Amino acid sequence: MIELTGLTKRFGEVVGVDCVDLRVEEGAFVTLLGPSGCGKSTLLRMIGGFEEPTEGTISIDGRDVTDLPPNRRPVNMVFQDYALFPHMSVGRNVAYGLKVSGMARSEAAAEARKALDMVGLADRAEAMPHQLSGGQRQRVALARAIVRHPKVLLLDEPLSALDANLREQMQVELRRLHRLVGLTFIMVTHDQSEALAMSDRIVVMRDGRVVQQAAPSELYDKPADAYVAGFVGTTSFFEGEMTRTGLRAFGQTIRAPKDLAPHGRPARFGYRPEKVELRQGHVADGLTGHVDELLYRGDAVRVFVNVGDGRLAVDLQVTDRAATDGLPRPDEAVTIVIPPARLMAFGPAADKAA
Amino acid sequence: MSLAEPLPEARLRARRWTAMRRYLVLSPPLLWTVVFMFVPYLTLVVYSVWRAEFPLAVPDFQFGNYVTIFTDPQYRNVFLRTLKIASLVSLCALLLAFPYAYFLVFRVRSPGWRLALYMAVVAPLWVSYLLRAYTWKTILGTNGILNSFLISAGLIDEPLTVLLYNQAAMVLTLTYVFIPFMVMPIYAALEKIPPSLHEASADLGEGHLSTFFKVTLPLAMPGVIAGFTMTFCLSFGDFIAPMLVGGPDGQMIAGVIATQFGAALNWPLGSALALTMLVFILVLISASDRLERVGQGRLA
Amino acid sequence: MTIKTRLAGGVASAALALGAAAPAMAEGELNLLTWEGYADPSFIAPFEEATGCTVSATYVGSNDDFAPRLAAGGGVFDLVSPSSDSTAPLITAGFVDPIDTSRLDRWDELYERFRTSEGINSDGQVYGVPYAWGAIAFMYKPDAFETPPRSLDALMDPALEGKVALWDDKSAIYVAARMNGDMDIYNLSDEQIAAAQETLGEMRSNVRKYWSSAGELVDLFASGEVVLSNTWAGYQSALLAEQGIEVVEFIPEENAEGWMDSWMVVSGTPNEDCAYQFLNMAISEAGQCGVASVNGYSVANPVAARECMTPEQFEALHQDDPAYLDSLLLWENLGPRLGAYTNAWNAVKSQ
Amino acid sequence: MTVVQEQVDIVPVRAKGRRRSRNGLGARLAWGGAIAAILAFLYLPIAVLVLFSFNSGRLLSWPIQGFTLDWYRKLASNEQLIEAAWNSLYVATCSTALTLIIGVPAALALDRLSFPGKGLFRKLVLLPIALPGIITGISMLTLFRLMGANLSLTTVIIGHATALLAVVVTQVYARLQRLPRSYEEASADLGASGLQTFFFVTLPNIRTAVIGSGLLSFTLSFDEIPVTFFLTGRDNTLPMYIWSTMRRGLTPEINAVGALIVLASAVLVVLSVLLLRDKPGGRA
Repeated sequence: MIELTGLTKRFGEVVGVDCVDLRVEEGAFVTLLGPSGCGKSTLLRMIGGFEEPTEGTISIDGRDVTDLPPNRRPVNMVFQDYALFPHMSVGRNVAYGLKVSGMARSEAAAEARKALDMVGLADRAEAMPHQLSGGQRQRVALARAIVRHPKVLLLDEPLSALDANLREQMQVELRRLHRLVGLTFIMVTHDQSEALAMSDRIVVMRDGRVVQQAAPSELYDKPADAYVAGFVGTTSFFEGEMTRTGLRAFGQTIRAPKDLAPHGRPARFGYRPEKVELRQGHVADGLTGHVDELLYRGDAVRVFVNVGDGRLAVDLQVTDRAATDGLPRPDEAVTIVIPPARLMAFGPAADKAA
Repeated sequence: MSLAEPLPEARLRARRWTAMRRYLVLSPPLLWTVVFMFVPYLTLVVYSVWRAEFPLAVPDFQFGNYVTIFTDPQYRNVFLRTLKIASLVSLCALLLAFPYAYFLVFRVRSPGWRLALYMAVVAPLWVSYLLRAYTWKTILGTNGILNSFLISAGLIDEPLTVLLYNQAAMVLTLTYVFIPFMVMPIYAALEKIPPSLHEASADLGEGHLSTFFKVTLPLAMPGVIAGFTMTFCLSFGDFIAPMLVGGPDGQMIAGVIATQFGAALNWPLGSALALTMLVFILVLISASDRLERVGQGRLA
Repeated sequence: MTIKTRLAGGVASAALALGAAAPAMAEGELNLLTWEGYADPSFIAPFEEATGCTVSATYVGSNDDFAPRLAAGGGVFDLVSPSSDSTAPLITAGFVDPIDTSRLDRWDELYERFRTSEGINSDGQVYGVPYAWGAIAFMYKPDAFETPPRSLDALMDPALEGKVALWDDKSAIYVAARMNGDMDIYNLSDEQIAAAQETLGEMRSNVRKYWSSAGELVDLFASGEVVLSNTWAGYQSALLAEQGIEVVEFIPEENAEGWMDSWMVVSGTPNEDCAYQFLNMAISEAGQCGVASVNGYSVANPVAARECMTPEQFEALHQDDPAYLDSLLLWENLGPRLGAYTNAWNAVKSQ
Repeated sequence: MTVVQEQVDIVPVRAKGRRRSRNGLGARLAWGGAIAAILAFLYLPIAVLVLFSFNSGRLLSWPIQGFTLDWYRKLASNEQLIEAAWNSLYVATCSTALTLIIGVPAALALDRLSFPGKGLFRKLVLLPIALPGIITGISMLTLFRLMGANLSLTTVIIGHATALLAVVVTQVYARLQRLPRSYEEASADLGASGLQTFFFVTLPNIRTAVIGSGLLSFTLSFDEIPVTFFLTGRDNTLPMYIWSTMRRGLTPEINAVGALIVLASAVLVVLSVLLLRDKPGGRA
């Protein structure tokens, strides 16, 4: 188990990581998610020992490792650029961590082979890193990190250097490996779909602070604030006010849970575009407007609807050819029907959102 | 956790160890630099305000040596002459090096040839400086190789005596010796110019000459400045070529400094001269660095 | 010592950066700071063989080189051979040790006027062992002159543009002063020095090169660069004769300077025994006739000279006529005026 | 001040296929002539040096009188010269070792560490590149004089190491800047100590820069005069010996030494070009 307490990193005047408390359970796959510059990489590098915290402590399995150098922490890292040693063969790269800790050469080589086997590269042990493809290098980096059986594996944007197809394949691979070795994984990414797909738990960061930590589904369905809602998945925002009859927006009233937001005060609301219905013409208990634009995306179509002075989005699943024919046309009057359970509220309207 | 709270002993020790290892890497070069560079410059400063008194110098604090340097016309003469010669050397080297580097970058298409021609200019650096300077003495002498060749070819009847033991011979020799330092940075600068710029310029209907003056030359300026500065500094501080091929009007500032540390046995004056030279060169370098950076900004 | 052990030692010491890195010197290694010819193998090699002391030499081009080389730091040289006008500063500075003349077998044979000369005696102690003497004459190439030059005025002859060489030494001031008619060359006033400086400036278009070593002058003559110069009488002309180049030495109408060199022992030399063996050799037949035949200089021990010279040589070198030396302007210690002279000479070179 | 830094790094690798010159034969001939003239300027003196080392006469004038190996024979029996050559070898070896021992950590510190006074440290270390050797020479002379240290080959070695430190620092520093830090971090992450990381990961990756700057520093030290001039005691290095011989007159023997040095330099140049060609995989 990893425990971060009050972890803070300041670079001169700039605060990189701001008083972060975090617990990561053993065997979990945790993702630090956030846009670039949010402090997630700094946090990861502090856990790895590459940055010295200004304040706070890091402990692993109850042991304080805050001031230990990287080589004395039970933690290994997969670097963004993989950092494979260019002058060593794949086999020697993987065996490196064993060699420097004094393991006999033959034993280390055997261990390395086992690790390479685990990532499906047993036959490339003699190859030099520059002879490998991007995906293969990534696997070598993984093998090199897990061969030492660390308590925690840190992954710094491990998939960002790969192209789209390979990335999905490696997502599966990483999940499989996580199950196989049973280690704690902490991954850093700015790609929300990657985070949603892979993690047991996601920690969303912003400006050096943790905004929300939750399981992917919880995060998606109940984002803590507009920032999370905007960053994880797509959210269509609008402004409105809770009244006794429901949620009032654009001069129209729709049904909403009574306790969604404080009554009588303008607030920000939103919904996931794929979780609502779009009906033709005017329908009661919905927000009626006119179709503005359609974006075709193959598996779905995003429809933008002008409602009052706002603009809302709805995603329509395209299940077969016929459905394409039934799509609304620009300027057609339509109504967005939002199931009350799908409505999200984000505090006062003054709060600026992402 | 607030900073005021004392850290546990073990953590303090770990922190100290990390810091110590850092200083372990740093201390040998730092110590060396302080002892053998900083302190010597300091002793030079100290000597420069001391007073020369046989056998060497006595502690004193006065600026007499500097006053001498700036009032006695002999030092001004030497300084101006050194300035003149170093400028001429840099100019000559530039006039030779620029076309050469330009040719390598824009005219030679085979990488093999380019490497060979580049090495051809750099390689003489590996041959003894002294011998390269000395050879000119044997070539330029009254009955030297050039004169005897010209006579045997029937081009002249009497040996030319204007070839050796004068400032022209010094400029020639120093140009020869330091030209690689001019070619290297100019080559590097030209090398960095994207070919697309030339093509763009050609597409815009610019002729060769105007492309050269509007595109190539401005972009090569950082290299030219770096090379000019290097060549200038090297020839400015030379005291060997004047002794080998210079005539009675060949004394340069470094030669005067050497004399003060030698025959004249006036270390304080020599130190003051050396420091004056040091300051001049530092000013020159920082000015050239600034110019270079301005030039590089253009490519960005 | 083999290069291997040397390198090994060197690398180890390099790692330590400081400490005594240089390989230890063999006992009895004499390092001379002296004039060209004074460590000629013709008489040094037999000495090395006989005594086991090895000799190496660093050459000076001017008397002004001795004090600076000794001032730069100790432990380098064992013996030096300055001229008698330049010895006083070395003695006052403590750069040289008194000589124990009782260890010199043939001390008493040296010319008395040398033994008792001011240059090597101080506070009742002897600091130098007189070795050789001579004149700073002039020499010219006879085929370049219709009428042989007799006076220093030839240095200014417009026909000799770029054909004259001059010794890079304060001696140039002495020459110019004599040209100006100031014959008290060792006691020149500031005005006279300034006038000499001016004369040298006017002469400059005639000067091809200020020579700073015997060999350089020989080369300047041999390669036809110059036809007239001052010279260490006897030495360069002989070297040129060896190359088959004829030159004629002469004492100008304005007279010439005279000089006397003596060997001095550098303070704190670790090789004192070898140094005394060298001194004994220097004033014996080996050293005396050695320097006489290599350099063509007159020597300080007439007894030894008579033993080993032909009568002709003995006479040609004025060994029977030390009064000849009196006719020359024997170099004198300039004392506090030295700075004015060297500064003037440096100013000429800087012009 | 980019000069030395670029020296070894530049292996010209201009993109293939520049467009063919649009000028005619005339321009090509003019270019060819100009380049040939510059090359002649660069190499005629060296050719003269080598040619006249075989000249049977003493006089250095055209045409050469005849062929002889006498000067080489004389060289082989010139004990002082051989001693001086060994001294130079000793000095160059030690000072190169020192520049590497001091210079590589200095480059590491400049690239990887931050510490107070770093700016001044950088300026000081790099200064001797542009500074005339005479200033380095006399400033150290004044130091040794004040310390009362006797001048010897040791002081020469220290002087050379100081003057040439910048050569190693600039080249190694330039290489370090191109070396991703993640290599070292990965190594530490995998349990390697600082020294293990340096020897197993950092050093192999900056190897060519270290060897290259070492070679350069060796050559420059072997050839050094201004610093040696002021710092040497009773021992002569080869350039100092040649210098004093030269000052005492021209001798074809010097041409023979020169020819040998040219030969040795040629071997070194070829070696360095061959050795320093980056092998595939040298860069990630």
